Amino acid sequence: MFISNANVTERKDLGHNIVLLKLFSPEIASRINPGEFLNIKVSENSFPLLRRPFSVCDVEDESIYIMFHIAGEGTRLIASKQIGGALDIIGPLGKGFNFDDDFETAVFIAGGIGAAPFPYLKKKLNGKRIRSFIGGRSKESIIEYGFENIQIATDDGSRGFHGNVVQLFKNEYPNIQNEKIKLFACGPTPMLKAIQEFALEQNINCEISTECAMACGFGICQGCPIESTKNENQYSLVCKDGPVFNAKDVVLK
Amino acid sequence: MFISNANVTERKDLGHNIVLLKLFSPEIASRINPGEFLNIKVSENSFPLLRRPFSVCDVEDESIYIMFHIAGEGTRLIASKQIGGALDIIGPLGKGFNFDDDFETAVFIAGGIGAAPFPYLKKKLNGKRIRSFIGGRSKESIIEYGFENIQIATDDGSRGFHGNVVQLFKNEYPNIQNEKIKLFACGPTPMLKAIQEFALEQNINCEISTECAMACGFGICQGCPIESTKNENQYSLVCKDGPVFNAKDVVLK
Amino acid sequence: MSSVDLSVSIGSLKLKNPVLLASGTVGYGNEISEFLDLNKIGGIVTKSISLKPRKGNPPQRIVETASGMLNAIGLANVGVDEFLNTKIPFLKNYDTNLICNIAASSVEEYVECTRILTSEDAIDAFEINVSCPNVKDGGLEFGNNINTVGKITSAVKGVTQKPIIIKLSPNVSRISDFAKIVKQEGGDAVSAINTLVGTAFNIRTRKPKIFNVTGGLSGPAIKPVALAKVLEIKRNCDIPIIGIGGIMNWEDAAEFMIAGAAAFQLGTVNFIQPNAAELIINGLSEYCNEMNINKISELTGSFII
Amino acid sequence: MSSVDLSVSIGSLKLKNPVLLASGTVGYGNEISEFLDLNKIGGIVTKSISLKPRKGNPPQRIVETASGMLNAIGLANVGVDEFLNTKIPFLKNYDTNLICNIAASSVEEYVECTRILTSEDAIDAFEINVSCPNVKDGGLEFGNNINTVGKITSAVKGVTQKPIIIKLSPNVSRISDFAKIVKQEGGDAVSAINTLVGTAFNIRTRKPKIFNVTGGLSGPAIKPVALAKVLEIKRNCDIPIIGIGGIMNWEDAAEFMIAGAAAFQLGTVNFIQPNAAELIINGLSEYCNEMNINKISELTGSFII
Ligand SMILES: Cc1cc2nc3c(=O)[nH]c(=O)nc-3n(C[C@H](O)[C@H](O)[C@H](O)COP(=O)(O)OP(=O)(O)OC[C@H]3O[C@@H](n4cnc5c(N)ncnc54)[C@H](O)[C@@H]3O)c2cc1C
Ligand SMILES: Cc1cc2nc3c(=O)[nH]c(=O)nc-3n(C[C@H](O)[C@H](O)[C@H](O)COP(=O)(O)OP(=O)(O)OC[C@H]3O[C@@H](n4cnc5c(N)ncnc54)[C@H](O)[C@@H]3O)c2cc1C
Ligand SMILES: Cc1cc2nc3c(=O)[nH]c(=O)nc-3n(C[C@H](O)[C@H](O)[C@H](O)COP(=O)(O)O)c2cc1C
Ligand SMILES: Cc1cc2nc3c(=O)[nH]c(=O)nc-3n(C[C@H](O)[C@H](O)[C@H](O)COP(=O)(O)O)c2cc1C
Ligand code: FES
Ligand code: FES
Repeated sequence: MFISNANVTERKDLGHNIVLLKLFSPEIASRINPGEFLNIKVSENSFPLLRRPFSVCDVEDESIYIMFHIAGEGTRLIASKQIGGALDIIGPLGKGFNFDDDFETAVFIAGGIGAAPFPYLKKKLNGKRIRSFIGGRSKESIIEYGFENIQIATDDGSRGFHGNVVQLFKNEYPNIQNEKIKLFACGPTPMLKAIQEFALEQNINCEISTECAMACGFGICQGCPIESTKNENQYSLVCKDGPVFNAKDVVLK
Repeated sequence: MFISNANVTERKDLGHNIVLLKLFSPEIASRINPGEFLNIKVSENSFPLLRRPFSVCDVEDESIYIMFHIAGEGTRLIASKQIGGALDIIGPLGKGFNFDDDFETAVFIAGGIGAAPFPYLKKKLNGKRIRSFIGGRSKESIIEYGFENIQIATDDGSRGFHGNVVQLFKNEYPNIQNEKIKLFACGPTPMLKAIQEFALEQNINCEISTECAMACGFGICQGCPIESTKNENQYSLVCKDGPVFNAKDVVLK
Repeated sequence: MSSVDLSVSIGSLKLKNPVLLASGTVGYGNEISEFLDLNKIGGIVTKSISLKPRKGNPPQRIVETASGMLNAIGLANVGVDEFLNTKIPFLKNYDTNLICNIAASSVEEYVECTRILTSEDAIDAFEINVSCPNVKDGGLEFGNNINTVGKITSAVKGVTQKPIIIKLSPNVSRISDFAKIVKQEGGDAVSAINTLVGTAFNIRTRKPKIFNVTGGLSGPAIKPVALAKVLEIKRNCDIPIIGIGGIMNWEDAAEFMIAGAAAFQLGTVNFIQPNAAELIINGLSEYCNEMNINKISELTGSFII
Repeated sequence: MSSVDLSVSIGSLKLKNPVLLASGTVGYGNEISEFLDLNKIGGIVTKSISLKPRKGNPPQRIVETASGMLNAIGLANVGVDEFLNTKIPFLKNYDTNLICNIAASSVEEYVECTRILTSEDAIDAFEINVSCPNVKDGGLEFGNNINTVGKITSAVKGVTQKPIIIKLSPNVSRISDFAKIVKQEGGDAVSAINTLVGTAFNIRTRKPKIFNVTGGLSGPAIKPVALAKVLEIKRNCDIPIIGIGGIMNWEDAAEFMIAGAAAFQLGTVNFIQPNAAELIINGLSEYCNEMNINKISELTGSFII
């Protein structure tokens, strides 16, 4: 874990309030893994007080990328950073995706800004077959950046499958279940819950990247508990034991 | 009094952390007088919480100027405004200089950023003779912008008279006391106190622009009391009864 | 947009909407009327009035803190007589409720102030500021002593028919015990909260930044504390609550109503956004529409725990 | 730069400098040691330990507020046994003072915890967290009852020779009365303050934002209140004070020492700037140099009022 004063070297507006920033941080770039995250100070004063967590979206040489949705004051402040400006970031944080196990096809399931961690995961999976299922409220909330082999679902039917992305995946599952698949899911909790349920039922190897409110991001505040199936007397911590968990290991609420 | 969303249309760096901003605000520009002030919201969130007061530095058509020194977080945030950005300002506020009375020579006495209100005052005095005495800690803190007929004093002697600006004025006073003069002073309180003392002693017509911590800037918080010589049972308010007072009317501490 | 019924009641006091301007943060209404149409708001609470005029504390009276401010104005005010003669006439021009806030340094002074002011028809209710030093009790605040708060309540109730609102101090262990005594002694409502005691030092001079050494903390910094106090009263005592503390926008105001406030007051925000009251009224109407709330009073205490 | 003597004493406890890390904001030290050399700080106060492990509250446990945060962790901790077996060995690696913070739900439990832990040599002192619900008293906090605080102090003093620091709750009218009882019952120091009670609601769901309904407010928002509490204790009681509340930088720390603190603790800032302790030590040394202060302890209570 490092505190890194990272320069913004590139910014891309992906439209619909989604921003991609490239940050120069050799210490972090050389150590971070897909699914791990950064905790970013958004202001030089005490408002907003807390850092904001973001998945690493991609890594290129000595730089890392974050992709984020402007949700409130914190992300608005980060989005206002100009090239040449610096961000105070802490990373690498948490436990990311485990992609060493035995599978042929990686199935990405992303809801909304849950798309963020996949470009880097895809890069690290070199060689494996990838199938991407991307969901969003409407066609505007579909982020295709860095995916491949894409199928799309929108709640309002404005693009692709009319319905949610888990339903779309369930529909397609019969066609791919003979491939040795592993699911990687990131998105809103109800989506994760649905995919978790299906994966456990069908006995599919599945990892989910969870989210919750955080104060510290590295295990000192106990602010980010998640019910563990392995030890009912103790919560796991999203920031330290996660954010990525095997679907078997946690209870989503 | 107006709440005006004023666009920044010009900015000039006067060096040594002094910034000049031109703000488009027809409502305020058409009504404000020299010595009156504006109260500016520096951030869109609650930190810093309070507005920051600034003298009107100049007026040009539908625009007003402010000149300020980057002193802390609030002024740093205002200084970071780019052209095209907007500032939420309230004005015109307070009572400014009275220059209708009978005098031939306006003597400006400015300490440090106390230079701010003089460009506009000078403009309004058209025709009158002006003598400017400008003081600062060192040559870097001398702001000549918008003055004329200048004499300079620096505490460290790096430029002009070696000593404070009030001393310089006192030295020069014998040469100009036969002119019908009125003093206009703005600067740190110790300077104002010194000039007030001299003016009362010599019976010179003198106005001072005072400063103090403010919450509202328009008379509702009672946060800005100043001892009045006219009514010992009640404080005057710097924001409403001032910031400019006749030297006879207030007690400086 | 369907129209929402914004009116609320604080006991027998009917307000056209729940937005009040807090004592000490709008003087006697004249300056802020340049920014805000006073006809549109539920009411205005005057700067604390005492029997005799008070000069207040020497400067420095205020200092900014993180998302808040400290003030030690020292109850500077014009006194009962000048209030009646020069301030009331202005306030009479507006169609809004007038709540007169009273400060005193003895129970007798509270009673005397109320007795004099109650005959003024323009005054609709009294808010009693008990966060004042009790001269008879060595300067300890009335507001921290439960018996004294009870005594003040019954004593002022004895000299007026108008609603009595006791403005509670937050600097106590269990504020709901104070609300209970107010109710028991016949008080009509409580306001919560007044400012928290705080201080700040200049680390170069080692002197307090404000002349009075300590001051009252207000603004967004105290909102979570104020909300918890409102909630505590609501859960423990059946008395109308006026919520105060750090409200900056309509979302904050809605939070206070959900936590239990029948109405609320805007304080520090008036210094920063003097037209906040109108923005908040509009924001709350839209929110009620969106949430299918027909009467804003349904929001009061509607928390789901 | 001439060297400043940064060491301070809290009764018989000697610290190499006045910077402590606050309970519950650094766990048991291991994670933060990646950012901060624990050998450089005055000491570390552990997360509150209870006799048995506690799971703590379900999420959501924290929410951000204006310049502050609310937490309701629910005293999640590993319990005395695991603390001794797995946490102490790590902490022994460092040359810094170890203060063990104890939480309990009865006086007997405080005593039992202290009794067990006192035999561990690595522990230099105890900090007693009295902001815990008293199960025998219907869940009201120990910290709000002056007699109970006195009882806890004398009871734990009875089972250990090590310094006892009572961590006071700020949610009381006169915190100095609590400091007095601590002194009277033989306590060695007080820590002030623990968090202020606060809450926040989601205005769409109308549910509290944190599962536990209320939480503890910390961070810069509470600094003025914490400073006023430290000052109040200093002016009314002769007992060493450890100042806590909203310290973000060395300037804040200096303010606490001037107001009366012999040492101070960093809480919320650790989440945001985990190396803050070192920055603050450096800042304070420079400040002392500039101000011609040879021993930092001269700052304590050096206010000019
Ligand atoms: C491990 C982790 C990785 C994340 N990765 C990304 C990412 O790659 N890209 C991205 O855009 N976002 C990501 N997020 C979410 C991101 O941290 C929040 O959107 C951000 O903190 C919002 O800050 P804000 O100040 O703009 O909004 P706020 O004003 O704080 O909140 C705006 C809205 O967002 C909600 N919100 C705030 N924080 C969170 C949170 N932690 N989880 C869910 N909802 C929240 C609030 O309830 C509110 O409704 C991640 C969160 C976590 C915990
Ligand atoms: C009526 C009036 C007119 C003013 N006109 C101008 C002007 O034209 N140009 C200009 O540069 N400044 C002017 N000032 C001062 C200006 O308001 C402060 O410099 C500014 O508020 C500092 O804000 P900050 O957040 O940058 O600094 P802060 O972080 O708030 O403070 C930084 C330092 O400045 C000091 N300071 C803060 N506010 C004041 C104040 N009101 N008076 C004196 N010292 C203060 C603080 O004590 C601190 O030492 C004026 C003040 C008043 C009351
Ligand atoms: C400058 C100032 C002066 C105040 N004067 C009074 C007063 O005279 N009487 C009173 O009851 N409350 C007074 N208050 C307290 C406010 O009415 C209110 O209770 C408090 O500020 C909290 O609300 P806020 O956070 O919205 O400001 C004052 C507050 C401020 C900031
Ligand atoms: C997440 C969190 C957990 C805390 N846990 C404890 C605890 O277990 N025991 C305790 O005595 N204080 C606890 N505290 C209180 C802090 O030690 C400290 O008193 C308080 O946060 C004020 O300091 P700050 O403003 O610097 O954070 C906790 C604070 C936070 C923010
Ligand atoms: S966010 Fe602090 S422990 Fe997880
Ligand atoms: S600053 Fe509020 S009355 Fe002057």
